[in-house]
Amino acid sequence: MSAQPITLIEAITQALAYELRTDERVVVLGEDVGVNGGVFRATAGLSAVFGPERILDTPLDETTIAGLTVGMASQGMLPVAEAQFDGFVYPMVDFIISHAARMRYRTRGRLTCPMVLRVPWGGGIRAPEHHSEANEAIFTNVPGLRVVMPSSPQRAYGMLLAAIRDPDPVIYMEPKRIYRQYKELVPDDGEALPLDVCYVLRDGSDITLVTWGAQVKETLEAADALAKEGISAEVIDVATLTPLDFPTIAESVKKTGRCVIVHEAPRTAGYGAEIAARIAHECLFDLLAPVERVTGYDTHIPLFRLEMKYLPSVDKIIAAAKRSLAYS
Amino acid sequence: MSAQPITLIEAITQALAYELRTDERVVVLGEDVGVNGGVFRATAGLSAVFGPERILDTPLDETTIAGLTVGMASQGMLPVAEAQFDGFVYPMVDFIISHAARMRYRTRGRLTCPMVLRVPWGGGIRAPEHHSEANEAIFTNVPGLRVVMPSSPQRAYGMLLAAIRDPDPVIYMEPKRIYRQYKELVPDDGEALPLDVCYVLRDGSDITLVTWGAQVKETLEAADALAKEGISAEVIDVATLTPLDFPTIAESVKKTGRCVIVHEAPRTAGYGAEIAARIAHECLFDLLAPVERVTGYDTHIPLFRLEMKYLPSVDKIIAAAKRSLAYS
Amino acid sequence: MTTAAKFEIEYLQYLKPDGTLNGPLPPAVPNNSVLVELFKKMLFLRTFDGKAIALQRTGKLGTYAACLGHEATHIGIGTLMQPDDVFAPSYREYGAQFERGVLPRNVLLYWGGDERGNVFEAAPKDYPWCVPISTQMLMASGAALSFKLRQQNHVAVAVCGDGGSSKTDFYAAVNSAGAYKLPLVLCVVNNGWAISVPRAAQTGAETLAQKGLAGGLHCLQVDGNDMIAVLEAMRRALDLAREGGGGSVIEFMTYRLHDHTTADDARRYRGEEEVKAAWLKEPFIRLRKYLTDLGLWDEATEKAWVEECGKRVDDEINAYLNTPVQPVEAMFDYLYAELPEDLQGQRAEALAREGRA
Amino acid sequence: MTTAAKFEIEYLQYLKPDGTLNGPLPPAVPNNSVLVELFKKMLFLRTFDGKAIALQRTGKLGTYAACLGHEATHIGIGTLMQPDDVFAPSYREYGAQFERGVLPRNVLLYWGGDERGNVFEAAPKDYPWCVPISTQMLMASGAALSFKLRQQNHVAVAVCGDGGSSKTDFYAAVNSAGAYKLPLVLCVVNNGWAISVPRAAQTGAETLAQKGLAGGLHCLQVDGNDMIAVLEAMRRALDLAREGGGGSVIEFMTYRLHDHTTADDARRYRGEEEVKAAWLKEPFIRLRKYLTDLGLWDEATEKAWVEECGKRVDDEINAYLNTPVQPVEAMFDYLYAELPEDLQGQRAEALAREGRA
Ligand SMILES: Cc1ncc(C[n+]2csc(CCOP(=O)(O)OP(=O)(O)O)c2C)c(N)n1
Ligand SMILES: Cc1ncc(C[n+]2csc(CCOP(=O)(O)OP(=O)(O)O)c2C)c(N)n1
Ligand SMILES: [Mg+2]
Ligand SMILES: [Mg+2]
Repeated sequence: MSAQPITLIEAITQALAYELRTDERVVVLGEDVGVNGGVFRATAGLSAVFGPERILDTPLDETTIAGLTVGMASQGMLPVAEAQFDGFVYPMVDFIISHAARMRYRTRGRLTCPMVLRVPWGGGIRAPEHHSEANEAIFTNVPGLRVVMPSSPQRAYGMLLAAIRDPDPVIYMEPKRIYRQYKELVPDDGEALPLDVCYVLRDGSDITLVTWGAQVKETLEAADALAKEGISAEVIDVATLTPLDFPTIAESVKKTGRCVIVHEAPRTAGYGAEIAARIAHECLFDLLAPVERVTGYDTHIPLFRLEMKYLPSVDKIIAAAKRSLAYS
Repeated sequence: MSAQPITLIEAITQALAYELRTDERVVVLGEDVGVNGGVFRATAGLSAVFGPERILDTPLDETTIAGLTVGMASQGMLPVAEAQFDGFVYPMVDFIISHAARMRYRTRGRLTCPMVLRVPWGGGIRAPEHHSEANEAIFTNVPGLRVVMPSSPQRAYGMLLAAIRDPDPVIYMEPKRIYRQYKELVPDDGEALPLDVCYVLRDGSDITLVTWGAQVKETLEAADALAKEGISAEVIDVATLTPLDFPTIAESVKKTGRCVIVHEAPRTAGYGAEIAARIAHECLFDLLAPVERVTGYDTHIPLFRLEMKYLPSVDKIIAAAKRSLAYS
Repeated sequence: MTTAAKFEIEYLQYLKPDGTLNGPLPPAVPNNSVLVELFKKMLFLRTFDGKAIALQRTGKLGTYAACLGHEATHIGIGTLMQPDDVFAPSYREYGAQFERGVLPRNVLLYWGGDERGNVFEAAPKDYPWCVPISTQMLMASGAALSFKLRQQNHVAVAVCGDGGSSKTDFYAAVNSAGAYKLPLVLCVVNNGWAISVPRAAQTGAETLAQKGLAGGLHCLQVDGNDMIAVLEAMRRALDLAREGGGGSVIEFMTYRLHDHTTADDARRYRGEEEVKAAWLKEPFIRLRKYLTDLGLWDEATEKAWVEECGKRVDDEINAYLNTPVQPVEAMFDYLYAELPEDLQGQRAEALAREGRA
Repeated sequence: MTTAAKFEIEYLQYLKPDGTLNGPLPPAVPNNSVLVELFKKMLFLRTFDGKAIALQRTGKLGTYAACLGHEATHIGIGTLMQPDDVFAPSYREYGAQFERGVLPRNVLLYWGGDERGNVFEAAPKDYPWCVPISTQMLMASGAALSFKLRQQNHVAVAVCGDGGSSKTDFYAAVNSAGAYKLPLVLCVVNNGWAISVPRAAQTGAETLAQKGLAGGLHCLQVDGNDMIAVLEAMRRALDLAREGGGGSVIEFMTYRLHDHTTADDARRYRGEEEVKAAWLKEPFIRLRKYLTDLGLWDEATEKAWVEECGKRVDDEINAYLNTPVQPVEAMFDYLYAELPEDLQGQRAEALAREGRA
């Protein structure tokens, strides 16, 4: 029981510690995760408690991290690997797609790949190049994976426990911009959360705002602002991108008839497209207005002098909601 | 002038030869592209004509191919790299995303990356594992790239010329199942085709069928079958996935009010989602029926004993069209 | 000149191409009768290989990668491993896999387009065939790391080709094995060719064995057509690994006598002379001569045994041909431990298309 | 024992930590006055570095990677290169870049969050700073390949760290440089640490130089705090490359005296003793002593020069601080040669949001 409220990143550390304590098959690996406790401090203190045989610093190579992780997982360990930043997952993509996602499928269940890849994700922290990517679409078209993204300390804890316990590979993306945004009470009770539900964070009846990751913050703020104008917005945190809990979204859109999807990645072929496509299929006749997407532009996220102009903002979300509401 | 009709893959060879002849900055590189002429024979005969300094066999490493290609392109050469099969592009993803797509952006135009990556793409040829992937979604969310896929000998020729001449990186995906499906007259006149248009292959008024790559074949066949039942289907070959020529699709959907998107990749977050999302935004009030997607299942493409059951088929397309037409 | 470091790479050969010994038998070969058993296995493997090629030619098998010429290397790699060790093949090392209990029908199912080929009942932890070149080397390093962390006394053995030794994943395996001092044996089967690309075009290194130096591993080059040298090399590397001495890179010098696969035509890119010369050094001739000279083998024995091999292989082929195609839902049923809600509709649709809703 | 191959790696040091020579000056240093010029450059670099750190501490710069302690290595790498050669840095080698004509304001703009930092007017073909570790090594190999194919007499020089030498891209550079015998110099700046991971944890190899053996490259280990050794190593490698002798891996032994970047706190993972010891071997002390003993340098000269450096750096800082932020459309205008139709709406929207429709 953590008596004190903790941040999202502290919830991650807490979840890692819990699983390390209760399941000896769990190991943590990555660059600087050991004595240094990770560049974001997600593994702070773990090496001192669990030792260098459970918390492994790796050589500086993401291919190596991915390959070792898949190799260990297929031999019955439960590795939790860290990509130091989102921009460095690309060398891991081959092992994730060609092996992690297919091990069970290829061997008809003989070997499996119960691994977690933790990826600090997204922009807005004034970081150098390649440290601010919203690249979840690299993984969402890949069968055999689960791609999840918590957006609160409680969900970070419960979903990480679930990810580690899940018998299949999970890509666990961490909205680094909100690592330390606020604190919540997160009992260290080992209770996992499901990996296949979208969360309705705020009930509303006029319009549905769908988002995930760091943009949950802006979206909730936009809903607050809209409420002041008498507009009741429902806010959904997708939380698990794949496999998707579409019924929760459908139910909301059927109720409100309007939907704004908010995400940080570039628009074209971003994951928002999938949600919009499903709406166009499942909820077409319930729609009162076109499905809006508020996203990053179809450009690279700029270096930090301009990056806030790239990201979705409260303003942009409100404007999209109003465009939607203008249809009657 | 090729007096004889040629296949899609012969059109690729013809385009490569044309550019090698007319622009000394062009080089071809990849595994087995030299004396062997490529495992699909796309580079057959080129080494004999242009020599091993223009047609380079590489060491067996896709990271190497991608890195050398970006390195050469940034120094003013026009490299055309081959990934031997779709399943082997993953180690190239880092260089494509982190460098090729960003070189111009990052240096404010000082360095550029005029390269082409040729990727034999897709299933249905009874090949071994990893030789049948429809993984265009790996690239479609990446700004700064062009992702194209020709589906006829003429388009293969004209679009490859355009891709090589384009001052930015182009991912040129080749539907290998139709490499030798039929022949067309393809004059070797050096005329490039645009890289930003969708092709209306067949006019129709009742429903729009949108597809790309090898599925163009099944989609046209489905349109034929529908015609026999008095249903007039318009067929669009997307051809350039990104940046997308959406107006051509929108115009058609506004006319027909119905749309079936057909693609080989898994459904969830496949590129069809983007097209459906745009329709849900731009054409919502023109739609008479939900937007249908006929796609691969959300599983890996099975080994070949089962693969045809995985792929979209004429039957599946017809069924989807009829589901759409059932709405009135 | 001040020297920062010095290295020397050993070459092993015991049985010369003419079937006579270079010197005394090494520790890996306690007596000649083990060689008789191994020679019989080589004959079985070659029989299997030939029949698989024939099966492909008649359309009853998909693309197949022959192992013609690699028999001593492949069998020698597998035979000294312990059951609890883990083997990570590329796509060609049936000889090693048969030593691990993988059945010929598995090989046929795999190349016949059926995932069940990868269900190895007798080697439940071994890796499946691995198409993305050399990724198996790095996965094996991960397996070795799990042995080390769990303090298990097992060794991971992985195989790639000369081409595969150019792959970055191979280097990652070397690097990580050295960094963690892992019980890992990286076998590079240098058969001269990577499809059409000759060994010389892959790298400027004099030997492929020396790539191990990049990670501080033990390096050894051996005559891969000499079963005795192969066994001794594996013995040394396995012992070292098991005793905590870390990883090895062994380069096995052999030759790919067949096309790359049945989809390839090697005449496009290599001369007949080279292949002819290679046939003089292949592994059967020398071992047959050696055993015959010792009176441990003769023509009649060989004839009878090859006949027996033919029968055994035919049984396996029949088992393969009689295996019914998997039902369509197999696509869904091995994707996740439990099929997610979101995919159940697709599975139902697939069943419905077969009238099995 | 039959030997397949043998190797020896040389270690270069001329100027000892105590400021005296080991032996005669090598060909790279024709006379001592060139060393005076280089020492002045080292002082400029250290002045710049200190002021950049200070700028970051006051919030006027983003994260910054200091080069404290690397001055001899960095400047020595850049100074013998020809203008038409191509340099591929990681993110720390400002000393080499200044030799190539890159301006201090470029460095500040880059770490200040502005892409225009990468516009190197005097080095138009050099690679920009490269964050994805060691990918620059392989791009440089591609550059070297284009020199070779175009029969240009240029050399590509790339730098990574000790950590970077574990990266698969580094090995790919070694492999391809060997396979094609490319004019490539791969510089590994071994400063003991990759953020918190010590050199010993990266690899089991005795030296990082020997990684070049994996590709048949020339290998050399040098004292990277000895400007003379750095120059001689670069001279040899550049000459070899230019004469068609192929690529090299040079390991420069130095030490990272600062935190990894301003975002790091090295006290978390390394002891003070080690850092103290390193300060005794850093590159300024020995070169200052050497030049002073020769009567080529004195305290007053140093004081005046450092003051001058301060002024020059301040001018650059002001140039940086006075550079206005790019307009929002810069996001779109350097993405493609011409903005595709499909993106024009987004660009217009971005402008409209600023009231500039
Ligand atoms: C990553 C990847 N790239 C390309 C291929 C296609 N391919 C299959 S085998 C092969 C050559 C392998 O040569 P080598 O490693 O020497 O092994 P050998 O086949 O000679 O045993 C190639 C290029 C592949 N399977 N995987
Ligand atoms: C692919 C990749 N992974 C991780 C990082 C994060 N990172 C930045 S610098 C660094 C350590 C580099 O160490 P080294 O190569 O020794 O160079 P040094 O900083 O010591 O000069 C790491 C891990 C990165 N930039 N790129
Ligand atoms: Mg080979
Ligand atoms: Mg370092």
